[in-house]
Amino acid sequence: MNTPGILGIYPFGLGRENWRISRFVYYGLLALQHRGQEASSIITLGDDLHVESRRGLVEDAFNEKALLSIPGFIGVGFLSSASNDSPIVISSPIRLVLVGDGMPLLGKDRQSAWRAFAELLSDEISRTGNSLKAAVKLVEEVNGGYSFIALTEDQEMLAGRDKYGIKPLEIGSLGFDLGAIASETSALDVLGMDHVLSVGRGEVVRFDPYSIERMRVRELPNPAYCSFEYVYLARPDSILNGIPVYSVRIRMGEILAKETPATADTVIGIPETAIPFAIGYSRASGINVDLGFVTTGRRVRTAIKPSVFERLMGVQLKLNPIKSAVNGKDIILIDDSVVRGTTLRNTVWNLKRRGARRIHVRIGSPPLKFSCPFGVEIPPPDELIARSLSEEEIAEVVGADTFSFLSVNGLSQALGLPPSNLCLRCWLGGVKS
Amino acid sequence: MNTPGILGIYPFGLGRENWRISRFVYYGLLALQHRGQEASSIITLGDDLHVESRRGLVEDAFNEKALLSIPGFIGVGFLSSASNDSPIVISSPIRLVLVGDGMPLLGKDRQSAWRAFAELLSDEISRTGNSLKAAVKLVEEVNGGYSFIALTEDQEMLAGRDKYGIKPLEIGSLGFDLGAIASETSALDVLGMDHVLSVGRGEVVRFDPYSIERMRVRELPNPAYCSFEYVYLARPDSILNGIPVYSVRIRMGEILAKETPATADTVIGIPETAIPFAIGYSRASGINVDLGFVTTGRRVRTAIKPSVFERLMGVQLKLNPIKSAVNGKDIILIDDSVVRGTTLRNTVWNLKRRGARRIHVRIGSPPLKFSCPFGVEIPPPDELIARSLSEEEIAEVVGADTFSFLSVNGLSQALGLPPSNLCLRCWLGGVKS
Amino acid sequence: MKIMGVGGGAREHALAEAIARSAHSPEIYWVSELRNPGIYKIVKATGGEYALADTKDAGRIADLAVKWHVDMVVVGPEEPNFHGIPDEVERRGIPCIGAKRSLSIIEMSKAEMRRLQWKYNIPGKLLFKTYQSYSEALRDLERYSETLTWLQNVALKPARQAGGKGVKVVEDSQIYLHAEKQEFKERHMRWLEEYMEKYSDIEEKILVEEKVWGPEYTLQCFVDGRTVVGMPLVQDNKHAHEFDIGPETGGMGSYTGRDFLLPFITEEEYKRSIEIVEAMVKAIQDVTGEHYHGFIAGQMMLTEIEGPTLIEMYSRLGDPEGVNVLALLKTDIVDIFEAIIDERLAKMKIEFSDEATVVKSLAPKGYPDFRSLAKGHPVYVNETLIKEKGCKLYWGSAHLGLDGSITTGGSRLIEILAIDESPAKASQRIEECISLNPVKLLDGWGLFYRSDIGSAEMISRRVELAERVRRLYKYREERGTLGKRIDWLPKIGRVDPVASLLKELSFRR
Amino acid sequence: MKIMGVGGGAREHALAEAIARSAHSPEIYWVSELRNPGIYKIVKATGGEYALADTKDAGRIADLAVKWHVDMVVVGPEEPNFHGIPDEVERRGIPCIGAKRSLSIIEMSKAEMRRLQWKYNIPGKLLFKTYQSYSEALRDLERYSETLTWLQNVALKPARQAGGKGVKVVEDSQIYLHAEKQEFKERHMRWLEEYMEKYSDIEEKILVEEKVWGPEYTLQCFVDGRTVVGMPLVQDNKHAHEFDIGPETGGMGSYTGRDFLLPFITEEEYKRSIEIVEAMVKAIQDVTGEHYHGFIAGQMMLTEIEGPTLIEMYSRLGDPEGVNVLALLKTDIVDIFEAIIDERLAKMKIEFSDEATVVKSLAPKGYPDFRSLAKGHPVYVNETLIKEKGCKLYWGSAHLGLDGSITTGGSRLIEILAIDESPAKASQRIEECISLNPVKLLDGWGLFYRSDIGSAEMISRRVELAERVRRLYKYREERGTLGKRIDWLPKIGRVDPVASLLKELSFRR
Repeated sequence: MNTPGILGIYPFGLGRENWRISRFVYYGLLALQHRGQEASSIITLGDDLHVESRRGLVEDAFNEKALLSIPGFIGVGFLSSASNDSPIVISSPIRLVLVGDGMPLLGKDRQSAWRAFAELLSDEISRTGNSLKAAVKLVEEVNGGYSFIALTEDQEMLAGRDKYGIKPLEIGSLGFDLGAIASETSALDVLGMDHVLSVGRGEVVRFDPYSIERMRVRELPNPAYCSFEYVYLARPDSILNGIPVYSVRIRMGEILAKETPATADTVIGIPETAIPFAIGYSRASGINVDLGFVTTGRRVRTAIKPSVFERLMGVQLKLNPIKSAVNGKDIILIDDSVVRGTTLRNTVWNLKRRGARRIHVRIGSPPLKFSCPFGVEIPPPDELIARSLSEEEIAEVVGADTFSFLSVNGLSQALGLPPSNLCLRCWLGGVKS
Repeated sequence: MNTPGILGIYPFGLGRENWRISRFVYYGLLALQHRGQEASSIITLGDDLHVESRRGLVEDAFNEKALLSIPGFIGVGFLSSASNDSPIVISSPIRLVLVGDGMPLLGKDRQSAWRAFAELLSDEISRTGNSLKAAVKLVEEVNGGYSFIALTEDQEMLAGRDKYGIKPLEIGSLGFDLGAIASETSALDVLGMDHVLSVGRGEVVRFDPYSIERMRVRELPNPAYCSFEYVYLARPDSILNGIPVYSVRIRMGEILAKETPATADTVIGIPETAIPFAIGYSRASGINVDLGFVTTGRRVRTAIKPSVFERLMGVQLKLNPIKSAVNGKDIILIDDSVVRGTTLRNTVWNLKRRGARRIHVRIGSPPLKFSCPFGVEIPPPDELIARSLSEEEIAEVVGADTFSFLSVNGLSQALGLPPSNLCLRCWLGGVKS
Repeated sequence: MKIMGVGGGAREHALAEAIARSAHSPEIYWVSELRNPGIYKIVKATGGEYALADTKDAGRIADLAVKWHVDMVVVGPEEPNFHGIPDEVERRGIPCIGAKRSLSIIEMSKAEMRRLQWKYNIPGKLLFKTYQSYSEALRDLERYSETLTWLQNVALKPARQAGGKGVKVVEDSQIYLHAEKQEFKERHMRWLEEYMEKYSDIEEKILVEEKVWGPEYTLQCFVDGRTVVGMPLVQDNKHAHEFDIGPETGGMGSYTGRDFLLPFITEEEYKRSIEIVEAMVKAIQDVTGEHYHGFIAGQMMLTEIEGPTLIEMYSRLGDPEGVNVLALLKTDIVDIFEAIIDERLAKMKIEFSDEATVVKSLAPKGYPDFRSLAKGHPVYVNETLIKEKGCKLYWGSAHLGLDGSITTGGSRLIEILAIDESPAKASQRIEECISLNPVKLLDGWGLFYRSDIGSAEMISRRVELAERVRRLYKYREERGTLGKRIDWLPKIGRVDPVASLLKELSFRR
Repeated sequence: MKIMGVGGGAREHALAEAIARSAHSPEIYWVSELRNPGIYKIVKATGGEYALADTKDAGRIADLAVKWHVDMVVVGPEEPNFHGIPDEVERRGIPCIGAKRSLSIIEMSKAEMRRLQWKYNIPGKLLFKTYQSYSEALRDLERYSETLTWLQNVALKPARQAGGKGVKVVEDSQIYLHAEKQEFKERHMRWLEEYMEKYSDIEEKILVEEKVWGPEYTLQCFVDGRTVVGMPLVQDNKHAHEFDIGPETGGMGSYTGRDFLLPFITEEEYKRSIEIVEAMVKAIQDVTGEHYHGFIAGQMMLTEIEGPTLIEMYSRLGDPEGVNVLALLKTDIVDIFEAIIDERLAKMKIEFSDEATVVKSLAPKGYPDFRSLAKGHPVYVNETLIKEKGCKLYWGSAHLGLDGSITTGGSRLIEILAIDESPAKASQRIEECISLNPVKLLDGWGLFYRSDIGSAEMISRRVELAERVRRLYKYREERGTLGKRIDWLPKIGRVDPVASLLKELSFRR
């Protein structure tokens, strides 16, 4: 599932050119690594623009020490789970480089849509001479679910979000020196920054050497925050749109326990995402929570691996069951979502092999049935098990005793927002455009 | 803390030479990675002996795909947290390669002690012509806390443990083809092997192309299983000496709650080791458990990093607090052990910064006061905070409300073994030799 | 009364001993390929004769029976059955304890056995596929994730019973080791195809069966064509080495518990197991129109899918399992044979003494997969010592030369039996015996055996395993999903592999 | 009555306005370095005079006071205090509202201020160290983990008040970014050393202070040498840009709440804060033997270590904080000045209207760190529009030319004030005003200001922050560990940084 991570860091004031920013970008990207593991880019701007795009995990793609030699005091970072994904570089009329999460509805695929967006931005800046107004105009006119960071030849950094606020974007500050924009607050935390606020929906924030300005589109529709961010995409320590992801996941677990209770000896979450769901379920049901699995090797986000093979590999290395936690027990097994069901079946089988008795599978989100129009790469419908099978049938296939999803109402309740303020397209299909 | 991981894989029967074993060793080592992150070695034996020793994490040191080209069907693996650590290769009278965990009391440092051991083994095999008897004789005569795997020029694999069974060693099997020996069962699990039994204390197991034989020293003292394995060293999914590590850690948490109760809103374990302790504490106290931290980047075991700088770095990347889990709460913060207290202070401070109220620190092990005679590299006594300060003073230094260790009795109770069957030297000092 | 036995292993040694115990005091005649020192002694003691011959040569064997005027023939191993020795002997008018050729197909062709089971819908089935060539099999196995789930974890077997050789279980569930496993599977299937070339009596070469896990046990029975009488359960241990490591052998040792059961098998499971064997006997008789006279055995496993599950069938006693049960048999075996011949087993009371037994095999290094290394070594045995230690010795693959010297035949050389109140005690007794080195190869070549068989440790591990499996199949039972397998494949949807298999089988018919 | 003011910023504009409001209807005279258009207008309206002069030149200023026969002098900014303007004016027999040189040391030397506080053990202290050179400071800061913990997270300041410039806060707690932070610290300290060369009135160049976190607020007071009278609390916003990002400025805007308090400061905290300021006044008077006449302010922070904590002191009103309080002041300021001069403040009732105020500064781009860029731009202002929108304008760093044109001076150009029932409403009013572009630079150069100051969002963030901090210091209070810092260093053992500091200070004396 492609939900890139984007990051921009901008120094101000006396000695701003003294900052070596490359490793700030590196560590910020590390904290967004869960958003993309196939391509990573570090862009720095000082006397010159440096765009370093590499394949693979940030830690593999970049040598943390060698980064010290990349000059530049303004930095932008980008991560994607598509290995051919890279920042968009436009050379005229206005030279700029742009990274984006989600997708403006300007083309068939992310890459071409973002290229079109960046070209429009360059043209519009050239036409109006005001990059802030130009960017706001684009946000006003271009539909989609997206956020972006662009760096222009004039050392201006523009960061903006679509009108509905579908994709997240958060602002941070460090001391008297640095400002930053990132997909998630986890990046700000890891950089030791204070989280300040979210970029508003339909808002563009501009950093230039002497000021920060922000401007919003005139007519704001209701927000439609991506609910999948809270279910799976975001890191649990992140706070998006003022809503802490961890608390939402705890509540999802609690609501799940109320909606579909089960009798069991222990509640186990599939690492890492579903552990807070399990804690929530445990709290609401009074059933013990256990750590059920240990991860081997690198932490790899399995749902965003490109091939089935790699995905399975990730899951298997990720999920070695702790025998003494499951042997002889009735288990409530919680996962964040179900795509093909392959990994879930594998997991259920593994638990039974280690002595688990009954396994009640609970999913912390509604059935995933539709593709995402904004580039979150959900497999085609005929590969979505929830699209073709009922809960009872899925239980049978994965070998579970019972199987239930969270309701859409439960999801909305956990988020503390009405369904009308959420993007629910992957569960319910295209409602708004 | 240097507690190497060792692993041996041995194929039997028809087509045994068809196995390409290198990647089995690689994945087995991945599951022992927590035992050593500075040096890794993959040894394969087929027509020739290949010894590949590299620095760093297994995943960095070896290219998983390139390993396919290393021939050999018998494999041995080794991991250490000392970057200069490597397998011992003896060329005469009997050519052999040996890897060891812990330390035989034959020299000042691990490397020289193991070299002496390997030389004695080579001599003794040459003298007696029987490698099994030779190894048993050594185990009988050489004191220490150790386990080892040796591969001889005759394609014999010897695996043995000291008389007290201080360091662990476990046996596994795969289908009709492979047998294996590993420091922990986690490696067997990840290789898809069935865990069979522990190598007995004072026992040597020999694999040769046509048989497996085992032999034990004649006079067996009481066991003295390393208690630190259960507190910190071993992976929670491992079962050592028939005792599941996870259950022990849960019980430690439960006993801790009984020994030193506290009033709080939530129990948080410092990842990854202390999470089961926290679950146990939560169960016994009825206080909610929360996930308190999210890890950034690679999972790195911080206590085994060589320098203070690297250790702190690891801790910081490991411990980003989840604000919504701690803000406004009284917290019971649990860690497995305390060495210098630096990282704990940093963590307490971070939690307070994110809004934590009272913080009661509980440690799942007794005060760490002494060095390990068997090579577990615990810092010198004047760097051990528990050696110089009382619990009240530590609380003050780390900024905690209260601070308590687990008692030695509690530890023994959690393990289900009397103190006389445990090695407790790091907590109590040298009792037996 | 004259009884002739066929076959020269430890099982046959035990058979000869049991016959010799009979109140009928039969003269015992024997034919085998090597001169088994133990059987030879018994034969000689009863005044019978011992001949060496190809036991697959039905004419030659029948000739001997005729020549010796024997009253009945007892076949020990499977190959004589496959080659119609019982058929030919009976054609010559001599009653035979042994499955006829057409009946023994349930052992000879693992594929036929399984097809029969599916056709008659007999419980304890496994999914399977057969292939005539390795390349054909490969097509199915190399598509990792697009193929049916069960094909990821399989047992690769020769489609025909081939001396217990060539079975590999490949659990390809660690996808990161898939390359190695795949390569290993390929190589093994290529080997299987070649290896099977020497058997001209079957078209299918390779059997791929779904891999299951659980504790194994053998249920051996007497059959008279009408009634199936079960004996005490035995657990055989197929792995060559300690800790259940290493290649599949004919069996490195076995043990019995008390009350016909094993410590990890319940009475209900025994009952289900015997129902399976009965149903299989009925089915094969139904298909062939023949009456089954002799021994039959189900090599069973408790599986999560169906509980008692048939892994393979023997058209004979197991080896070493036969040694365990014959040692406990209290009823006169010759009476039983006569009842089988007369098809009146139903009326007979067959008794076993209620004690535990353990048998351990000693084999020359090289067994099972490198037999040429294991063959031809001179053997020294201190039988007195073994007896003193309360154990009994059964000769296996050994040849008694005319000069009185004994050499190894390449397979399991000797089996040592002990009887006691528990397997652990019996095992311990054998350990004490073996620690005194009563058996040696005089040229210094090594022997190996498994010290763990029957030990308390082993049994508690089996019990634990059985509990895990029982939990799962009981649970299926409760939900009515015993034997059910449901798959869902992206792009394809819901798949029922059982239905697919049945369709394929009916299409084949 | 004639009153002369010194200084030319928005704070002085507000002072002039307050004086002009007086019932005494004073003639107002003024002296500053640039001709402030707002003050100029007021001066002219009262029939006074306006002179341009170096406000650090005590002789020149006193001469003007004498020349104009003024009845009192009121000093606005700090530098005239540092340079002894009040001393000289009073020497000439004219009463002055302004801290004398020796008293203003508590603002001028941040190190002296802190030493005084430690010496008199006044609450709200921070650990600190001073250095005469950057290389000396470096020695302490480069040893990451072997040094005292507090030295990892520090504020680096010029040891002397230097126009609000040169403060950097470096929290070096992400060890993986230590290289960058260390390099940045080094460069900044080198810069500090150079920058401080121009101040000859102080030996110490660099102050390293422990970094604290929490919400900041300013407590401004009138002082008459006997009594300290607190005004409503104001929160200033030092960061140049939106979201509290960017370099430290003199203040980009400020707001007051109701009832003298801020939404995130309790009455008890107010009380403690004023006790701190009183104690500081007492201490400096004690040390100098002088009486403090004028304004004093504590720039405070609520910290986890001690709750209300002194960050710096002002020997004057804050700017823009002065604008907020003067706008609310109901009592005649000239009466207050007279009471200060007569040292009878204790008997006076000083009243402020209970409304919220917000002030926002507009500055030319380039401010604060690149002032040459910010200077010399022609200014257009639509004052009518501002008034229509219910706001008030105060001129800051601007020069009124003889031709009536106005140019920027390089610092904050204009401050806009709104008064309403809550800061959020006042802030919103200013937003509406500014969205109509009432202020422009005629050459197209940009102005910037902070839209977030006083907004509901900002205030709720401050409240949340204050709650977190309050929880921690209250907890220390409960345990009796307010202000306590304990460290433990491997190989060294337990260290009390407070005791070390006290030892160092007494050693110094």
